[in-house]
Amino acid sequence: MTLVMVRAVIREDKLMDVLTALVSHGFTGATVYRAQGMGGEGGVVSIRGSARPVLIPRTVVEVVTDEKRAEEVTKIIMSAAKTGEVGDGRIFVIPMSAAIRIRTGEFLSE
Amino acid sequence: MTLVMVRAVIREDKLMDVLTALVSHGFTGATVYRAQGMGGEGGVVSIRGSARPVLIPRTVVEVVTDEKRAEEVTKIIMSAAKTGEVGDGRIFVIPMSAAIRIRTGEFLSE
Amino acid sequence: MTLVMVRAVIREDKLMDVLTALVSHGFTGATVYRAQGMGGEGGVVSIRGSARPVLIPRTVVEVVTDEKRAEEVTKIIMSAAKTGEVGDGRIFVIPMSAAIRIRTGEFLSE
Amino acid sequence: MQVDQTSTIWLAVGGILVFIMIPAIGMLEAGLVRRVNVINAMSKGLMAFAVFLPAWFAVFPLYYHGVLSDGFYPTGEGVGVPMYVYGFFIGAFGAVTLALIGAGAPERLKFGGWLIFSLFFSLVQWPLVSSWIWGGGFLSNLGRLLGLGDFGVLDFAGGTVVHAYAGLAGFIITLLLGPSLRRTRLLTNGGLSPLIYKEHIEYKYAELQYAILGTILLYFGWFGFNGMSTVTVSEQSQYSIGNTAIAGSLAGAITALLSRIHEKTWNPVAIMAGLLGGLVMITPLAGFVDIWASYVVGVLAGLVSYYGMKFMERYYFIDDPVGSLPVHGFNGILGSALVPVLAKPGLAPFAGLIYGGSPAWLGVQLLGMAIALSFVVATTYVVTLLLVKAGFRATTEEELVGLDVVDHGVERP
Amino acid sequence: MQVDQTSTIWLAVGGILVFIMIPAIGMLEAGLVRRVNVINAMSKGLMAFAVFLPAWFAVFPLYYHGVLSDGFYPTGEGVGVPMYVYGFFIGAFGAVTLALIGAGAPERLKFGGWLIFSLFFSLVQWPLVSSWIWGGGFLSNLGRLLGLGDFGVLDFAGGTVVHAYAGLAGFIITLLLGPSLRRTRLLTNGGLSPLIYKEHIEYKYAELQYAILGTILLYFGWFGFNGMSTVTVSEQSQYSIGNTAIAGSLAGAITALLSRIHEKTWNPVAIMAGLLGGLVMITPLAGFVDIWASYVVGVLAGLVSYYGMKFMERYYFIDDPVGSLPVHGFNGILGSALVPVLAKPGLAPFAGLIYGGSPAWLGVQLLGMAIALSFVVATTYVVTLLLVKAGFRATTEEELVGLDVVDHGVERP
Amino acid sequence: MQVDQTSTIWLAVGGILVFIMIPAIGMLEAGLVRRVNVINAMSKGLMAFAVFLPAWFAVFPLYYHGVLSDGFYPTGEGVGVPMYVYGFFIGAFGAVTLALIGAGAPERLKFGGWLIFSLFFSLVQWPLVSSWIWGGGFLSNLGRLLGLGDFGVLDFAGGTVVHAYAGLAGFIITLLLGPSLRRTRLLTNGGLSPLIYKEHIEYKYAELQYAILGTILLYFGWFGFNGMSTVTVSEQSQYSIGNTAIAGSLAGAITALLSRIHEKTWNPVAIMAGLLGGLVMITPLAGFVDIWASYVVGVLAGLVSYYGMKFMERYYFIDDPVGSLPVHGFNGILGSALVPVLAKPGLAPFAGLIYGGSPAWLGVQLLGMAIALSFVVATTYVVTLLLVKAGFRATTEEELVGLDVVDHGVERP
Ligand SMILES: Nc1ncnc2c1ncn2[C@@H]1O[C@H](COP(=O)(O)OP(=O)(O)O)[C@@H](O)[C@H]1O
Ligand SMILES: Nc1ncnc2c1ncn2[C@@H]1O[C@H](COP(=O)(O)OP(=O)(O)O)[C@@H](O)[C@H]1O
Ligand SMILES: Nc1ncnc2c1ncn2[C@@H]1O[C@H](COP(=O)(O)OP(=O)(O)O)[C@@H](O)[C@H]1O
Repeated sequence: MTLVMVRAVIREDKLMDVLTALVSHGFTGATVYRAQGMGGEGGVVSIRGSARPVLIPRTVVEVVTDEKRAEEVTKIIMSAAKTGEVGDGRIFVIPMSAAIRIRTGEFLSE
Repeated sequence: MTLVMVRAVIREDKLMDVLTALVSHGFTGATVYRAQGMGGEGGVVSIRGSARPVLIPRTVVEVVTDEKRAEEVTKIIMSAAKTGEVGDGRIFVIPMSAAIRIRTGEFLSE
Repeated sequence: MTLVMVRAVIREDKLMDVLTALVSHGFTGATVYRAQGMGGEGGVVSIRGSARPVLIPRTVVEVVTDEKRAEEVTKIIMSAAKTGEVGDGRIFVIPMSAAIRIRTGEFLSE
Repeated sequence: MQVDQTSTIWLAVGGILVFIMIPAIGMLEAGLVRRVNVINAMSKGLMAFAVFLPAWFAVFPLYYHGVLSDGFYPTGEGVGVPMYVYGFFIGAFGAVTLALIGAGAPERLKFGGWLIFSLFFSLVQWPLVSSWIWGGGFLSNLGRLLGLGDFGVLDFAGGTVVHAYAGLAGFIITLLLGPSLRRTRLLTNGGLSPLIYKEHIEYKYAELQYAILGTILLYFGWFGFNGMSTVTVSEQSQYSIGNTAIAGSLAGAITALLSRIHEKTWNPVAIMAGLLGGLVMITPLAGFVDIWASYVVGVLAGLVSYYGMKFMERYYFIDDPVGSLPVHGFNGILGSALVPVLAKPGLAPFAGLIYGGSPAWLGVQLLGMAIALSFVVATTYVVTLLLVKAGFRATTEEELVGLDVVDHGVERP
Repeated sequence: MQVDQTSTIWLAVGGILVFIMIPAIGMLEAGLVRRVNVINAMSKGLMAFAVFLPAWFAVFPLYYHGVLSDGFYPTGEGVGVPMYVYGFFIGAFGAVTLALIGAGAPERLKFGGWLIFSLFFSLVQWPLVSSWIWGGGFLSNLGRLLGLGDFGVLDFAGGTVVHAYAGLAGFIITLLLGPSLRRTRLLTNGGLSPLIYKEHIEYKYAELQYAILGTILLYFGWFGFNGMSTVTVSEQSQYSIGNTAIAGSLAGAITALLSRIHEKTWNPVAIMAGLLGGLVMITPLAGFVDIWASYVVGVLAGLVSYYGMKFMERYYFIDDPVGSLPVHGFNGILGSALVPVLAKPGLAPFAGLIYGGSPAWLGVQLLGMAIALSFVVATTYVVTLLLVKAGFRATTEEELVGLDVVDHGVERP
Repeated sequence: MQVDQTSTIWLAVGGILVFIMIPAIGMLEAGLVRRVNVINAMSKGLMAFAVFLPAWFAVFPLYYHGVLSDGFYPTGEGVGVPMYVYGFFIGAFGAVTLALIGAGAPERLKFGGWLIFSLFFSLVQWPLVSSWIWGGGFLSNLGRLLGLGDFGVLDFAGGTVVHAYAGLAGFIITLLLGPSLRRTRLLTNGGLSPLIYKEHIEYKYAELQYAILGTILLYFGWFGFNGMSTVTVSEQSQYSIGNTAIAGSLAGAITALLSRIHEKTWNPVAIMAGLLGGLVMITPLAGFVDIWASYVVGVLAGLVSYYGMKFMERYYFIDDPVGSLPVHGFNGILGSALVPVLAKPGLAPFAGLIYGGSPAWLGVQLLGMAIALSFVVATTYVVTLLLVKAGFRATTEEELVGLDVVDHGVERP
């Protein structure tokens, strides 16, 4: 089975909602990063004539899952992270070639 | 159209230059991470006989774009992030299978 | 030669061990992120009736290398990061399409 | 004239304690603003005394000649406190007032503009207003001027001269600067667009610990502020100190409780607002009232501080993240108004209403406060208007990026 | 009675210095606990005085009538310190004790429960116990009561009344709360499972700087704590101050050295434990002993603090990350026990053993300490048990998430 | 001899205020060094008193017998300050000097080596040099020894004995340690290679807030440092306090302005350098000069501090991120040299040049300063050389990783 990495750039204060939604659907694994985002209109201001991008606090949630369940993960994240306002973020899906559990060395397929 | 993720590991103080360059070429979206890098010679020191890697502050800029424009993005980042000194960093290009805007649910192709 | 990104989610206090092991095997480049992980059982607690995921401090080590050496990298990381306890982390391998050194513009194949 | 050694120690130590409150206000502000304005807040704390003190030492003898004689502040027959020790003590109160005004209008006034206001404040506004009450000026004789007896405006340690003053001046400035982006959008019911979200999220008290440190240093210094405003060491000193210890603490306990009741959490910001609000309200009263009164004040100040802050939060056009108007303004005014009510004969020169005192005093006190504070409001309004006209209001862009970068070139990772 | 001005200044300044120690203990705790409990620790520091002081001012005249007369604390013939200045000075010691107990039982007691304990402590426990020794109570007359001469329990500035008290009470609470998750697992030889690993890694002293700041403010305040416990300014003052300067410093130097020897590193936590441990051990002795004795105490306290902490670390069921039991408990008890040994005639009312004093004093002292501390242990036990029963022990989940979120709604990024 | 109570309070409180400056210097350093040396900087602040005070109390009576008599520091006829109170006051100045030297040579001297230097400093160097000027030693009698009249080296509160001393000693150490990696590369025109880039980027004042906190505590303590160096409470006290308030503040305002002019930003590091530089320059003068002189000194110190720092930055081989040489060295020397110029008769024992005083005093003062400072430079040079030889210079690797890990085992996330 092929694995993919679902990588969602979300609002910082939606993190707990997203994780809780994932867990309640049986996805108990995820890795979370603090990041900053630039995006859409409004992300650039000009200070003394020169453009300066404004970075907005973001959280990135990374869930590795098999290809078939990727859509489900995407939907869970979308419904939990959505406010309907500009800046809700993006979800990126990246193909992977392997995933290994360090503790056991087993290759994971989900 | 296929999307790729252009992931550049750059010097921390080149961030604003890189982002400004991207914006001025019409790439207004990006996600930014603080990271630390080990690389090239000089990254390892020995403390009391045992090797200890020295981590250098880095910033990672991630731009998702379609495959055709990836080269353009790469060039923009390169010219903005370059000092010519060892340690300028790397750009990695990663194929993606999908990108979704959380707010609207639309699949993005650029 | 195809490149891959080996991305290991490890315990925070295993970082130096992993990096030192990599270096001693000739892999001198890596990028490191602070992250937080949710995983396995025990990652969710309930506060006043509602589930709340508990995030655990993690470090992510990212090593880009060619496909053939990926297994070696994986093994090095695994043996350095392993404690045998639940929570040792995961290693993800992601295919890449290109890697460029900013300083020189050269395309890297290892 | 001979040096009164114990009074001189008392006022020197008092001034030193009050001194640390000045930069502490910068710390307090730093803990309550966006992370990108932390260094700006702390820098304002430093500049409050850097600008005020040199100006003050040069001009105060002109404004305060009413209470100085022969190089001394006369505290009794033939003895006194050397003039510049007295000047240092009073001057520290002035710099505190300036720092408080700054904290009441954070994040949107550019540093140069703030320094210009600071100069006006230091050379003219505060020396003048404070001298009316503390320097033998007309408000201290208002009763006689109006033929209402010996009564004058009494303000033990600065309920009006410092706190109501700062609360109102900060309010005027913050009003004229207009609300921050976040507030504006809330005002117009705009949503969480990226930029406003950025502001919103960065108010998450990322460095709340500095506010706690600021509060600690403020309470510590307040024992000099109130405690040593007795000038001489006497029985009165036990009231100025004891009441300060009680009122601030009790008000903090009250707001803690109120936050638990209303927010289901022991909100540290509410606790700090209570501690400081209680200290503010007892300030004009500290040496004039009996110990029991500080319990009344503590409870009152707890209520005023908590509900005052909640009340202000509704008015999006007032952008006062530090709670300067409710904590300093409301409590300062109410405390000052209570002086002619609670003052105990023997401690204060006149008896308060509850001790059968004359209502005329209350009239004089309220009128005097109104005169002083109207002057503060009017002049602050004019100066701020000029500053805004002159372009010292940060632009939306500058506001977003934060004054640390814009004004100080500091970008913390 | 007339106001003794210099004594009043001395005690007022002393009380102010001791005051800053109260929230400083919250800072110290904040630097030594998990990052998710930092705001909780600092909030406990604020509430220690917010709860204690209003309670104390209301009740202390009832407990301390033994040393008050006519609204004064009598310090001599016909002169005195106004009652509420004295009350403020002593009260600050009480709030320090409360804060220390809190720091001795961090991270697992919910805030509401802590406030209930605080009320009991403030209204009953500390006023009672401290009055037995400092308020003219029966322990200060124990020798006479037992027919063993004029001897009473002597505690210069709170070796027993503050530090041993706090060390033991904190120990009882921490014991009844049971160890944290991390300790439990170590206890049962469980491994680094995700949750325990989280606790483990978050103890990495991410914000150690606050502990250093807390230590600085504590040492600073301790000069009021010990130094000004002479009440009057006299030759004795040079011992209370000098001994404090020496013993704390020397003990810190000793623990620094011990950490270098045993851990191959100049461990800052060990340095702080030494500094504070030295200050604790000299506390009951400071004004009673000659300068040379502070060198003995400094060395002893360095050894007790360092090996005491290492010793405690083995007992996983005692979860005391701040080192309250070894630093405050052990040093407080040993220092108090040394009073009848090292006391110098002329400085103390009786001669210590090494100056040919009577062993009866030692007996009285030890018996009195045992009585006071047993009472503290017993009552703390009962109250804590009730609190645990009432559900104020944080659940494993709450503990993991941290009290900042659970109790205060603060989540720092 | 009788205890002079007010002087004793004055010096005790003064010593306590100076005490807090010692660790505050560690805070200041922590905010200006690389993030990986923060705990090291703060630990040096703690060890400065942990090492100095026990050593000092043991030896100062030997060095300072010239001003002690009968267990007292004689301040007048038949009255005095108890010896160990005086010793505590002076000793705190010594520990400040030691902490300042440490801050002048940060990040490259291993902790063990620093402690060895500290011992030499505490037992020999500072007691000796300071006693020459403050302990009745030969420099205080230099005029008489040279047949140039009664003149001696006068240093009100430590322009030479503390600040010039520390500035020069730190400079010598930093010079002998050699520049840090970053400086070396800048020196040799090397580029931004990974390792040097790491150093470079970590100097971004990630924790500048600690420097601000350090500055606040330093200014606060300086009122004890200068203010209470009058020993007795007298008219002179208003100058020692007033001048301190003015000179530091004004210099800070000046450097703020200069940074705005030259750097287009209100640079907080420049503001702090100004505040501290002004305090340094007024230190030797504070109680000897009239109020107007502090305005002159404030302006001068602002210029010296700002341009001094900019000037030093050019010389890459001097690695002084805290600005110790320009701020403490330059201002300390200039301030001390101004004593025989600005001293006002009545305040100082002799008249300064502008009051028609004798040029001989200036000669004596400059010669005395030269003697004292040469001795400091020479002995510091020898001891540091031995330490470097003994391997206490951190290796490039250790420097890179940072002393927090290398010396203290602390790695903050
Ligand atoms: N092309 C891109 N590459 C990488 N990250 C992006 C890109 N575009 C947007 N992002 C990330 O998504 C976040 C939200 O995007 P934004 O355009 O502001 O919102 P929306 O998708 O709702 O229009 C950004 O803050 C940024 O972190
Ligand atoms: N193999 C690799 N995998 C992941 N990241 C790398 C790798 N090699 C280098 N990097 C990242 O690129 C940064 C710069 O690399 P370095 O070798 O120092 O510079 P240069 O590419 O100029 O020689 C490193 O700090 C590291 O973050
Ligand atoms: N499906 C997943 N997607 C992304 N990251 C994961 C996933 N599962 C686990 N992880 C990461 O790996 C870490 C370790 O996983 P965990 O299940 O706790 O341990 P183990 O693999 O030993 O059972 C987690 O903290 C998380 O960061």
